[in-house]
Amino acid sequence: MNVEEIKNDLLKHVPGLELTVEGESFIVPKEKLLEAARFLKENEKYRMDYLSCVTGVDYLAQAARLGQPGQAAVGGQSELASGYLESVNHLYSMEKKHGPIVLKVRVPRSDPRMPSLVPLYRGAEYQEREAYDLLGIIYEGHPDLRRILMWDEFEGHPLRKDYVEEDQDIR
Amino acid sequence: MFGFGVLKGMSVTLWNFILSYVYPKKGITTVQYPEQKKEVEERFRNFPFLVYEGAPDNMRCVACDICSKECPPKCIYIIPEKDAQGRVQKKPATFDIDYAICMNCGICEEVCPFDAIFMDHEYELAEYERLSSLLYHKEDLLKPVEHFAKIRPTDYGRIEATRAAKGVKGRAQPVAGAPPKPAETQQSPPATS
Amino acid sequence: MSDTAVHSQEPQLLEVSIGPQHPSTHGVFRMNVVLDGETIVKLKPVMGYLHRNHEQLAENMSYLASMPYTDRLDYICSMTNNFAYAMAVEKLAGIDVPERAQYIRVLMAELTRLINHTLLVGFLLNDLGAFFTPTLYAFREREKILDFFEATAGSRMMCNYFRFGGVKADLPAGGMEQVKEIVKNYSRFLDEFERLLTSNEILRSRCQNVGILSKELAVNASITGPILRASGVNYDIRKVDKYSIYDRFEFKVPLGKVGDVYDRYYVRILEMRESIKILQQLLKQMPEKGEILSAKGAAAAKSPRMWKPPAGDAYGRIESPKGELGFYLVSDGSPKPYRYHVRPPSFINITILEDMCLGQKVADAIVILGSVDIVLGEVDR
Amino acid sequence: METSESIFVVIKKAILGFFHGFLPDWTVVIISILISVTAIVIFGPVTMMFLTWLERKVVGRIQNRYGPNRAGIFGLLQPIADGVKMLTKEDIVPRAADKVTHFLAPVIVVIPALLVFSVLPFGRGMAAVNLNVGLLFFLAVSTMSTIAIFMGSWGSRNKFSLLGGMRAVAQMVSYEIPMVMSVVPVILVTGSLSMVSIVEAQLGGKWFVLTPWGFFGAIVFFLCGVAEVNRTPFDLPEGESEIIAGFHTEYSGMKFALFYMAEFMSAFAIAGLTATLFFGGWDGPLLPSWLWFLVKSYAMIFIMIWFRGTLPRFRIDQLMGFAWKLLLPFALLNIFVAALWQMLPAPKNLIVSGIAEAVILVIVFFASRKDSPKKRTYVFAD
Repeated sequence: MNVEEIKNDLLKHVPGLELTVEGESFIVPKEKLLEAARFLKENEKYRMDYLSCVTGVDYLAQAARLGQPGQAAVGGQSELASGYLESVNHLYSMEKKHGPIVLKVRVPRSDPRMPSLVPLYRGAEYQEREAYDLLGIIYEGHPDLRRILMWDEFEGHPLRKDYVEEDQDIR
Repeated sequence: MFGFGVLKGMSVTLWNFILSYVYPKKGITTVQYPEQKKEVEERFRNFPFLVYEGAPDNMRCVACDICSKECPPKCIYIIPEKDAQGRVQKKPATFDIDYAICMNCGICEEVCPFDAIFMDHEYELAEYERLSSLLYHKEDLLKPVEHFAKIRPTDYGRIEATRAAKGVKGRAQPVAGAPPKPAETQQSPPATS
Repeated sequence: MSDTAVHSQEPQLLEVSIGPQHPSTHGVFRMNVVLDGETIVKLKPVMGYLHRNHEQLAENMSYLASMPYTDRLDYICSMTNNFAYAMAVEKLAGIDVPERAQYIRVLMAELTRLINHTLLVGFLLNDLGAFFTPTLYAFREREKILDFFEATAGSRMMCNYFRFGGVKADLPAGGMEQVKEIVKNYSRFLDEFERLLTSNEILRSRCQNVGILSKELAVNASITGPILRASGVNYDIRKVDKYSIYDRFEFKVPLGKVGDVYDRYYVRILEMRESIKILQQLLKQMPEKGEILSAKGAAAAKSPRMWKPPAGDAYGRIESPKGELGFYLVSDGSPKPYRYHVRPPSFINITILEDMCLGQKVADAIVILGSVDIVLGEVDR
Repeated sequence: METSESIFVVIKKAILGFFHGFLPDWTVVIISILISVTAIVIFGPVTMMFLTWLERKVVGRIQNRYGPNRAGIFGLLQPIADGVKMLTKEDIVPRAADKVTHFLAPVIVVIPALLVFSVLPFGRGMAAVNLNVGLLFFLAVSTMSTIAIFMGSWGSRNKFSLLGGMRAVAQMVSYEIPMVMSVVPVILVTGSLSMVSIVEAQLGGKWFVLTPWGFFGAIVFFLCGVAEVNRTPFDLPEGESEIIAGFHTEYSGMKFALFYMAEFMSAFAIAGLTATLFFGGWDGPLLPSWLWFLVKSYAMIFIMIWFRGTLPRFRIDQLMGFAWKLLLPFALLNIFVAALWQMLPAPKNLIVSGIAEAVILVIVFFASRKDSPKKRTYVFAD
């Protein structure tokens, strides 16, 4: 199960998928995330039935300067040039005991909406809530998207790279 | 039948009950703390201290600030000493550790290139004041190298061997010339007072 | 209760907030429970009371400086937390681990598994209403392992022992004898523990067929660890990934059939017995002498602020006693991780708490929560 | 021997004789009553204090530790230290609580716990009142604490208290029935409700516990008693791992101490009653009678503490099932066995009732098989 093989299968079975491969991970457009994940979950060959880790990463524009692997994709999607939020999903298979397949989705920081994986994987429920809480990624289709670790009245998303701590000036 | 499992469990507790009277060595596991104390292991680490050789003046620390920067919770605060001309000396004027923040990770000890800071065995540090009493200054932190040799003989032997191999003897000797004298004069007033 | 409620024919629901100050929520966890009599009709977990933004702290300091902080995630199993983090960083930077260090790592990880499972069984019995006896027996045995940790790592709970590319220090003189003694006596203790608990009818009737978690839901909800295996899914990362040197040991993965609290309890007991088997083999195989920190790792440990792993990302995961503990790291080539994410097992394992508790009694909800095995340091981070 | 046997009786007689010299007869009667009352009022709390110490000590030893050992020798002054702490603690009343009920509950709960001591025969001629319906009085009065517990739980206006109170009422009412039923054989055999005559029927080592019906009756009665006084494994009303402290969640300081006191005094009363009904009360060789009574009672207490040190708690439905499905049928059938024992001549009755008891055990065993937990097997995968 190598990267090339997965790429070919994904392109074959998910029509209209624009796929970028970066190292071991696949960057899919947000519209096709659910489809790609469903294919990987239900296909007999992959059976990626276990969503291990869901998280987000905040790439500011200048972060790309430091030789970020994300640079290549930014060139393709112009709205991501001024920084983007990335959701990283690690899929494994409990049935076939293989993995991981890493699906990444990139959305602009100004409009961080992407589909939720909860309809496919219950396990994403709290992790997506956490990513929403700390990074501000809005997962559409999540049944209960509320803050989970911070209190409800909290403003801002602490893991964003431009988040300013309230007491930053105090040493 | 309902009850045999319960009786089996009760036999275990009864056994422990009896054992605690007839063979307390095995049957009692608690330590009567203030009177008895469990010996700490040699590698036990709790709160850092500074090492000096001979006199407290002759400390190994050169105020390089590495430990302060590596310290994960940032509880070390160092200001190097300056001589009359305002040149930075290889000696801390202020060396504070906030024990209230320190989390005993021991990273300061690992990163120190001058073997000047080590983790202590001290663990009875109850204080009434949270902020002021647990802020340890240089004077409170300084302990002779013999103390280190006493609490951690193995580490002491190893470190002294590497130091000898490197040819370091005590604190890095100040360059001959002007610097030592102002440093001494500066140090003397607190010593006499 | 208002007067209208008293006279209405509707079933009267009682809304109770269990926690955050409650004796058996294992920390500051809160469950908002709606009760019909004593039966649970709704349960919403609330967490975050212990949140300290561990991830952001880690993103603002060197890689090594996060190591002591990982101790504080799941404060019962600091060794396995260190293990997972070290694995992730080694994957990121491509550091090899010397042979003897691998053995020491597995030794520590399996001892930690013993600690965690023993303690969990003790706490579970506390939740069931036993007056601390199993807990204190568990503590009694745990002390012996903690003594060994203290002798080796310098600290009993917050070990901070693993380094990238090895471990901090070799076993102390007499350390091997200490472990051999622990391993020799542990199965005897487990026998005693089981005599006290396993056949107890109250425990059985309290635990059997309570909080059943189906295989399908368990897989779908990303449940890992003993809970997953109690539901009958054969998935143990030690077997699947064969990380470190786990492929050198003979051990089995115990699986439950029903997936209730009792299975979760007993699978843990069986796992402890398997851990003892691993430890016995390990003590035989372990090389007498050897490097414990690779050269690359030593450089990272000596001046953490200067050490820069190459840019890229890595996900390292291990089978921690509570489930899959993973660290997702993104490096931008600077000495600080660009992104540092923990995949905490106990946080994700409580996703299905409500599904397991619905229709059960209040007392069962406590027991189910206890059997899921959460540590709030890890849930809230 | 003789003096130690009746030392308390002699002391009382001496005091009464002293007053008889110069006071009219009716005052002497009042003084006689007062002496008994004082003795019980002192005995109750002192027992409770000693029991708290004993429980902590025994549970401590079970758990491989010393238990209290700082205050005084063997920590014997620990209860006094606790008492001082309790007395000086702030008395907190929730703002929304029903103040009167909240205040009255701990006061009322102590009364039945003290009253039941009046009918217990502590030794030969040492029952404060030899009521001819002593047993009935005991059972009736001890039930009253249910009301106080429910008052406390309702008056606190706390949901956990309410749950605890509901549990307490359900549990205490249910366990009352098998408890009374398990006592019926004793009444049947002795033909008396008076505690003193029940003990007298067992004099000379003919303890009821040594008969087939008495053995099982004692077990049923003791288990019901443990449930009546809310002790492990039946301590649901105050199950601390589920509902914090149950009915006394909102009580602090001395009010809490009163609940605590009532619980321990009732525990002792139940232990004493078990000893009286089935273990021959104060009957026994060599030692003075009151000492025998105490030894037997404390043996019962030890079993209670031992339970506490070992067992987890039942769930509410299992608790009810245990009472209604297991204990009650068992107690009812036990009456039948006791009747057999009473009707048949001496050597035959032991065999017949023994067989009857064995048959009942088998029936109950098979009947409860469906409910009882099963052994499980586990798969070991590679």
